[in-house]
Amino acid sequence: MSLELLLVLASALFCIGIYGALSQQSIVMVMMGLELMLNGVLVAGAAFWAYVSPSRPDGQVLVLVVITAMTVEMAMGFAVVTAIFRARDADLTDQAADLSG
Amino acid sequence: MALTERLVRFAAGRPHLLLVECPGGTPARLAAERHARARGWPRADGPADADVLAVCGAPSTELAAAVELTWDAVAGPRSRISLRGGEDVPDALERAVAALRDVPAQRLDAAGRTPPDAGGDTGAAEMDHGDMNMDDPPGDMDHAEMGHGDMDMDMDLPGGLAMADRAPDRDGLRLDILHLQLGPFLPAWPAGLVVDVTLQGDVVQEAYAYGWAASTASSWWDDAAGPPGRRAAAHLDSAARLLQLAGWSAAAYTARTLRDSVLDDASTPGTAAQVARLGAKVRRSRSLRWGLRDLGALPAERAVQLGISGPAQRADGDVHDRLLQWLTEAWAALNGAAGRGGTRGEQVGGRTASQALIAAIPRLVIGQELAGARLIIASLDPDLADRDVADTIAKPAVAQHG
Amino acid sequence: MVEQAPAWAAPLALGLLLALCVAAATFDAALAAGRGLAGALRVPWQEAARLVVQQRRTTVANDPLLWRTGGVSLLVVAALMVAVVPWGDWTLLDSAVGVVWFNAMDVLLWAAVWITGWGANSAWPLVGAHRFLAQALSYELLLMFALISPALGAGSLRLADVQAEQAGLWFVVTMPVAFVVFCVCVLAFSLWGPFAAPIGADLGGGVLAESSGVDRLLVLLGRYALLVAGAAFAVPLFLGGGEGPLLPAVLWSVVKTVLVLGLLVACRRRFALLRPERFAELAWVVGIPLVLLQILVVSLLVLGRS
Amino acid sequence: MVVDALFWLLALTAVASGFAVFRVSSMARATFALAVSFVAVGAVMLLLDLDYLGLITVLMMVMEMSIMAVFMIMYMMNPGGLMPMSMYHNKAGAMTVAVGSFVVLAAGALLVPWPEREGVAPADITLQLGEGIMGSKMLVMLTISPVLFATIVGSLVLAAPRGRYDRFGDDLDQPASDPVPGGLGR
Repeated sequence: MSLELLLVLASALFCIGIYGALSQQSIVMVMMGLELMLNGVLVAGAAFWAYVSPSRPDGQVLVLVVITAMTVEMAMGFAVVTAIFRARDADLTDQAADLSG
Repeated sequence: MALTERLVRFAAGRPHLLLVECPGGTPARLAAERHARARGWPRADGPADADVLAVCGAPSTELAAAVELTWDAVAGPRSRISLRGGEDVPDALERAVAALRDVPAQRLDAAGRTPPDAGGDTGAAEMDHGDMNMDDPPGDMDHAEMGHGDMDMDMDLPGGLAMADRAPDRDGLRLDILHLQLGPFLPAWPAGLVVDVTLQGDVVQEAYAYGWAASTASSWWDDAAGPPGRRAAAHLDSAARLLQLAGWSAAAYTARTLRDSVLDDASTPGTAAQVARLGAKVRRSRSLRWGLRDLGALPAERAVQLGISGPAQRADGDVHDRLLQWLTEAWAALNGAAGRGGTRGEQVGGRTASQALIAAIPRLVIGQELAGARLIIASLDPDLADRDVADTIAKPAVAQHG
Repeated sequence: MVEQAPAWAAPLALGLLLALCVAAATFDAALAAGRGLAGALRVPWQEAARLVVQQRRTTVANDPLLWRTGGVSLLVVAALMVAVVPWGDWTLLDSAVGVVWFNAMDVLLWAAVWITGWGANSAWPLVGAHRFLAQALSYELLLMFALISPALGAGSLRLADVQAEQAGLWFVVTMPVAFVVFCVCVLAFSLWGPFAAPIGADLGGGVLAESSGVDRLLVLLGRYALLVAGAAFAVPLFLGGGEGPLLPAVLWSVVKTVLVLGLLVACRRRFALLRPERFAELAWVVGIPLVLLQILVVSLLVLGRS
Repeated sequence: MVVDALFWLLALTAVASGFAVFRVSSMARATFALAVSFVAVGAVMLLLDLDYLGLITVLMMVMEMSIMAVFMIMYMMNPGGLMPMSMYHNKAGAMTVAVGSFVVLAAGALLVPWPEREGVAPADITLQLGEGIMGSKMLVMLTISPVLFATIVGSLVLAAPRGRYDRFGDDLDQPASDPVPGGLGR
């Protein structure tokens, strides 16, 4: 186990997340992609804490903030999906493309 | 293997008993419960939990088919007995144990069964998915018009299941619905009653209640020729079933024991006091009140409009009130109160008391959660062992859309 | 002073867990029939033998991977909970954050019970599974706060420290509310007694409605194991761990565990089912303010002491 | 040695189950594949001695995935994956972007000269975190709390179908008319 290996693991998770977020049609599945990307960030944060500056709490706080961000993302995501579903009976990104130019 | 054989024999000393009651099978069920209790056999929650399937009473053609489905859902080693009256029960239970211990025969039975994936719908009649949407015309699927990119639609799911349809729910969402048939056989369920429900999540959106034809002449509970304590016993039986469903098995056990001692000899002086004690205990239980309060409220004037008489009308309230009413009336009956009409009430406007109760079921269960609906139905406890009931409510008679 | 136990103690602890499961099942059977302990001694073994030889049911289009995984994981979670419990002066895994460990393992049950209900592909188990999630949302915060109270009192998340802090005055005296709430939550995650709604009779067995044979055995055994784990956890958290006269500390831990376990098992006969939709409001409107008050009291005590 | 073996096992589990999320057809399996990926990452953190954060990751994420499963079942058609179908758009493009960014990130991870480790971890790592968020990083936590509160309010407003006037009518003092009453009879 080394910093490099942990960062490769983090990039692998992050990129699988990118693949999911870009390729999935369902909003819930897109959110799973985002979660997986943040999962990679968790690994990277923990790795930097352990291998770069274990004497300072910054890495740990970063991980804690990312976990919080994940829950916030999830809660808002589900609320938005519910609202969209109620308004338009849709759970797919293609049907909620209001912002697309 | 010798070890398997010994385990099978050892386990057969305490089989789980699944009682399947057909209308008119009340005396057989009571006898079976009594003997099973004496032997310390537990009651099965459903076919998956059962070793011995006891069919109480004579099933009609439709019920016989449902019995077969239930039997298919019982995992081996298994045995099946048919109880017609109260007398043959001890012998039948002995036969059941002997059949469970007969390892070669059980092996043969197991070898002859097909796994459900191969044979299509072989699940239990009352708890399976085979009845999901079978009657909907194919193509009536909202998803088909939604334009899902490169999704391929294939109508038939593996196992012969159909895809769920959708309908608006109470939260303004269009979600999947599921058609489920409650009954005719469920633990603590009125014998022969069938309630077709449409569920969204576990909320009942539509319900149709009807009975499957019975083959007996009249209700055993209301038989005037019976022993004097029969009215009290009938109420204690209903209360025991509701308590069982409400998850208080200890109180249900007491209620069943009292019911049997009332049937043995209603004039024993201590019994009425014991019934009173049970009533006080049930009344005091805060967890029971939390669970049952405000569920299936049926004010007295509404009950009168619906043609309901008897304890359900006199209780003038929710499931909890109806439970207490049964216990109060059981105590009153033991103290010599005559009581009006039958155990479920009187005939009003050409409809028997049980008919009125069945007709009220959809009104009360729509909008409730599945478990709540079961409690409400148990708190009405219609008795279908009445020829009039069986003849007039043989097909879906009440329909209401929530 | 609490030491890491040698590796050979792991099977010993697992054996103790299973033995306590059998004891709990025997006690429950004795209470059920009212025919005394002698009549109940055979019951757990008969039940186990019956389920071992019974065929495993399958249903149409089930999800065997999730179904079977869910069934096993109750037992696994209970074993993992027991791993961090200090038995007297010995513990298998001296985690610096034992209290959080317990909480994390408990959350694994959310997934375990849900996939057990989902896997059968049948309406009743799925309703039971959703009911468990509703119940879990109600009890989880209560459990977290109940776990925080002793940790706050001891100023440490390590169970050994929590246990050591109670020399002389057990936490059950200063934090009775937290103790009661903890026991309620143990009942809730063990699907026991008033909290058996996910496998309730009103759902025809709920999550277990389609399970038979070994699958059912594992879930039922898992329930007892969770009760044991919860009882064992209450001892270092609230009951002073291995503290007691005469007997060695390990034995005191076991004795106290057995007493709490008996109390928990007996709850099954005392109460009717607390239906999750009713429990939710009770837990959030009454329960959470109560435990928060308890934490306030504990904080004041800690401040007053320092 | 043991730690290395464990790390490889956990890393492969995390990546494989992460990829499985978008490969399996059943929503339940997808959700819990993601949960397995998080549990594996939590265990990697335990290997790095981050006991508290590792367990918190497991706790939060398994809880979140269990709730997510309910939403999956609600909103997805065919949640059991019984019917063969695919729900992708632009699969090839997404794969190209993903592989491309992985190459760039992994090359960066391996080639950038990362700084040497400075200092050693304290004896009580959880205490370090606690003192961090209550000390030097207090501002971060102070910012997060209104965000969390706003999330609670915002998601309820978005998701709830009925406001309090729907529940209570014009007179807010009378008992609420809910489809299923709560346990306290309010």
